[in-house]
Amino acid sequence: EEHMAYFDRLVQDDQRIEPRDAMPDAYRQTLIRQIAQHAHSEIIGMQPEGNWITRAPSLRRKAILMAKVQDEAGHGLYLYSAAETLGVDRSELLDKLHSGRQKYSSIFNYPTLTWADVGAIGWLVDGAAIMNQVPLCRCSYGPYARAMIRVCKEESFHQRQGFELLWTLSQGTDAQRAMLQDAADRWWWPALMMFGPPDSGEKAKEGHTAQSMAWGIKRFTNDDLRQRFVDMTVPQAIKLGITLPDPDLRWNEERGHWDFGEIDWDEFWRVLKGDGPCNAQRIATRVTAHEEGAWVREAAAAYADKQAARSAEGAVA
Amino acid sequence: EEHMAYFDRLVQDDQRIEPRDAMPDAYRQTLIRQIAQHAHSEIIGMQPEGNWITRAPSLRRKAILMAKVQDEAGHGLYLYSAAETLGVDRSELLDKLHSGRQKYSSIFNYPTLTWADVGAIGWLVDGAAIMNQVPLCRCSYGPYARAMIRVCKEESFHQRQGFELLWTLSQGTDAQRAMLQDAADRWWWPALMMFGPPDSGEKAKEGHTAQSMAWGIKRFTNDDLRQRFVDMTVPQAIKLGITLPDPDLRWNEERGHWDFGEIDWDEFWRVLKGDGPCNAQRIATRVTAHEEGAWVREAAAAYADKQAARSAEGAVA
Amino acid sequence: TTLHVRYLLSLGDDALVYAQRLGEWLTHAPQIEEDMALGNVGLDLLGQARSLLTRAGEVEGGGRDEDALAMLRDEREFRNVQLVEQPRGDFAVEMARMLWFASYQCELWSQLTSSADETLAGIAGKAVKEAVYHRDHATQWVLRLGDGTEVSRERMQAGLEAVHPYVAELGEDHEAARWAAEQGVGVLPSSLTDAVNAHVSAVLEQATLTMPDAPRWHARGGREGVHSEAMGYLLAEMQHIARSHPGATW
Amino acid sequence: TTLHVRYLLSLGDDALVYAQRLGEWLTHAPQIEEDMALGNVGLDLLGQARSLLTRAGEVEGGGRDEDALAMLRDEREFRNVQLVEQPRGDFAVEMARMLWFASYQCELWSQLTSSADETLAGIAGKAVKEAVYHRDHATQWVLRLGDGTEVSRERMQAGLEAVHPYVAELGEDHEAARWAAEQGVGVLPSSLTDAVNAHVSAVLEQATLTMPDAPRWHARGGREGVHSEAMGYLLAEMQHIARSHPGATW
Repeated sequence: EEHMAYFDRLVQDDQRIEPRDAMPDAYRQTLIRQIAQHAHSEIIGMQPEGNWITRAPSLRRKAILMAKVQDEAGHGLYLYSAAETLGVDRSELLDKLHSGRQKYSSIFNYPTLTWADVGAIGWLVDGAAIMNQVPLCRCSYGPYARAMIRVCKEESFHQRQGFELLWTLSQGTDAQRAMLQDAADRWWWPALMMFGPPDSGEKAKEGHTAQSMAWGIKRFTNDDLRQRFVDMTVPQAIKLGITLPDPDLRWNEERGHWDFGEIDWDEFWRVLKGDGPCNAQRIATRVTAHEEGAWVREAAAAYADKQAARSAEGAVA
Repeated sequence: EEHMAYFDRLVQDDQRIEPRDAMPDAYRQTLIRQIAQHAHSEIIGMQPEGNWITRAPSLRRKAILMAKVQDEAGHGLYLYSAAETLGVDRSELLDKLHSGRQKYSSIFNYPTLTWADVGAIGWLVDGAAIMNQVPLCRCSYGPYARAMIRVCKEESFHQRQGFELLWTLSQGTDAQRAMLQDAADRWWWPALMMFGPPDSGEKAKEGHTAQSMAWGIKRFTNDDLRQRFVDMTVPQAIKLGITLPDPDLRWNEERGHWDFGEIDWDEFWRVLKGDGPCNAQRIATRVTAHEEGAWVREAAAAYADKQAARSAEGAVA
Repeated sequence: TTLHVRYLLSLGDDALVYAQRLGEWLTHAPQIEEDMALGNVGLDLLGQARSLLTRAGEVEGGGRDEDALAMLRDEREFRNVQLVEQPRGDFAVEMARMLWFASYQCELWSQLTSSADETLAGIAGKAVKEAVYHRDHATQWVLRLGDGTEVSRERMQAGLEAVHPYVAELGEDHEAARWAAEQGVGVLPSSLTDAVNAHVSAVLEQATLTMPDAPRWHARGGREGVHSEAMGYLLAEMQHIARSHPGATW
Repeated sequence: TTLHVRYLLSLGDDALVYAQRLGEWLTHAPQIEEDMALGNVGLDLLGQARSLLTRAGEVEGGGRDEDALAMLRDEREFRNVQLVEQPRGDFAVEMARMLWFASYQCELWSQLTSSADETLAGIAGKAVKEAVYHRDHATQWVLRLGDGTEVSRERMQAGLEAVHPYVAELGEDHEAARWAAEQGVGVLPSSLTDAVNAHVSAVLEQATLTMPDAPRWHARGGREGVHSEAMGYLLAEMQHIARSHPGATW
């Protein structure tokens, strides 16, 4: 009781909850699920971009891309560590990913078809991710908030690199400009779906948004964040000299925002439930790497045990 | 005794020995070894060229190459069948290939590095093979002689296609002409080695040549065949506008033949004994295909047994 | 690109890309006879592809020949179904793919022998005989593997499951096909589906195999140039030499 | 190409091609930490390659930059050893390759810090620290795998056997290296071999592994552009997009 009062006060005062603090079980479970899903998204998100490492058209771009994919592995690791402070462990979370009991961002179920997709992921997908994640830097759970600060810093760097890649294409040959336009056409709507289904207006009572906001995990509704993203991104598209695949996209002077068209939520649910172009492939690649690596992890554990036994012997002797 | 007299008479009269005829065991073993080695060469020889099927630079050339590699599989099959008339079976011979107890032509232990190598194999390797094989169409063993007639017909077609491929390169860009010259530089000497070590003059008493000639298996010495090959090929090289990598190559008016330089027999023996660039790879590829296909062959056998049992039942009922 | 050209490309790219995958089998088949047989099927498809791409170039009228279309188009311009571009699996997966693809081609080509595009009708007349042979070859193997050993039955069933999510795309009425069907040039893919399924079902039954359940996901988009991630690697290999020597003749 | 350029290309191509192979590991490593570590080694090598190819282009004086050299050269112009171009094996094979290659690079770069080519000396100064880290990483894993479980010891030993025929080529005194050593620009590869072998032997002993016997066959010819058949496929993948857009900037 007393503990919970302390928790409520911390949340109310916008202070951080730390691992040693008592917290409601539902809060803990919500965070575990959210942080794990976030970590999984980093790990699975390595695949669509990793697909282009061996084919990057210049060595500079190859280096940037390798570094980016590597950063994502790093983000995954911080986030699994943050989740571990809540009393789960990484291998348990990976098992849930591998068996489909925990999800990752559905955006990574789309294939990367051209080099421009690498840029589009940086620009749109990382752009949307940052929009979602910046508020999480002030999340009520301390380890998650701190992980997010580091992640956001690197992701905004990636986002700028993605834009710069596309900018170079926009200044290039006809084929390069066509590639750019095509990538924007394919990634725009999935990027808008990244903010999740509507949760404001009439929809405000459905879903987890209200509870997450009360707990200081979530700060803005999905719809608010989506609008911010559109407002930030449309001028960048104009700068790139491309169109976005939405006939209803127009500046609304009155609202001071960009209006945009209806999102195809059927597609969103379809892909989320497994009927996306790459769902099966992404999990299969991940599971194969994990299973093929089992003997390596076992060897490392056995070696560590031997070493520990040896130094214990040494200490005794 | 009587049987052997019949055998000797057939050989002497340049008639064909047929499978039902008695023959000396050494004759049988020599033929098995030679025909098996020849069959293995067809099968292993599919690999260096097969390496270019997926990368052929035009669809016409891709079709020609696929057809050629397929023909080689066919040649392998005729030759294994010819060997089987001598009382061995194919799976036994394949085992010997896979375990290194029987050899294949050492030329296939060199890698195909460029598209021009596909042409060079047709021109030089098939050219040398034909030179070796045409006399075998009159070999004393009937089934082998008949297989050779068919093989030679197709190989001379391949040889012309190889030359035509190179001719196209010779009329092409600088890069294509350089590719052509490079392929000739790498394949010339290995092609000359295909006729085997010297077996005329002082060397006439070593090796199997004398016995094989007495049996009507071999008609010309290695050295004779090699000279014929050089005499046929040098003018073709001139037509292609390339040089051959032999400073001693020159027309000898007196002999009426092309003189050529010393062959590096150390290299020949080295590659034959396993120290060639692709020996291990060729056998590994072959063994992997065979092992990965075991369950398929077993299924086909099981199905055939079931079908036979069913029709036997049907016949009884 | 007009819809006529796009229709021809959809047919030609199916054949070309599957020929490319079959070409990978040579020297890797389970027995030498099968190196020859898979090579044969690949060669037939390559022949179809060459005629179809040549015809597409003629209709397009821009001077592109079969090689320009095969070697110099980018991934997003290829209009084949994703079935044919999938990486080579084991022999059971290949026979499952071939059974479905050849069954589809049998129905397709037999309809197209009366195409209003006479060149296409001519191609179909030759191709239908080839497709019947391919279907028969795959049928024989599905029977042997399905009704062979326990191991082979399991692998054959797994092969069917692996291929099944890619099958429905063959029956998709994409824009170019709808146009072609209206013009009497082509045929609606969906109109072939029942006959294809009937043949495959009959084979599976005889082979003591089970038709896979409707897949959770199925491939789509190939006809609009949206491919799986395997496609880029296939094209890299297929086009590298040709792209490395711009303007050269081979 | 002058011998100076050829020497720089031999160093740069080793780094580039190995970086390319290591790039294939990302998303396939046995644990996420290892995705990062292999990515790191790959990135270091890619950085070395970029500097070395840029320098080679400068010395050549024909206006070729790192990308022209990486993306537009044909197979026969690449001068890397065959060790680095071999297809990705299992993790033990990779650690065996990395142990030998990084041990070689440690000796190489520490010598080249005093190269008469000052740009090369500068590259070496940075690279030697990287190579020490790579060698250490591989060493740690060879110890863990060698002295880990029975399975891992067997696989590690098999990895060493698989890689061993490609090792001797690192110590081959090819023409460009002989020239470079005479000029004080480079170092004779054979002069590094003892130190490389000493390090590797010490690691293997501690890891309870056995140094493979002298191989029946060993790779040769990479420095003269004679590669194994795996190289063409690696280049097809690496160069395809760049080759598909002649003259484009990325």
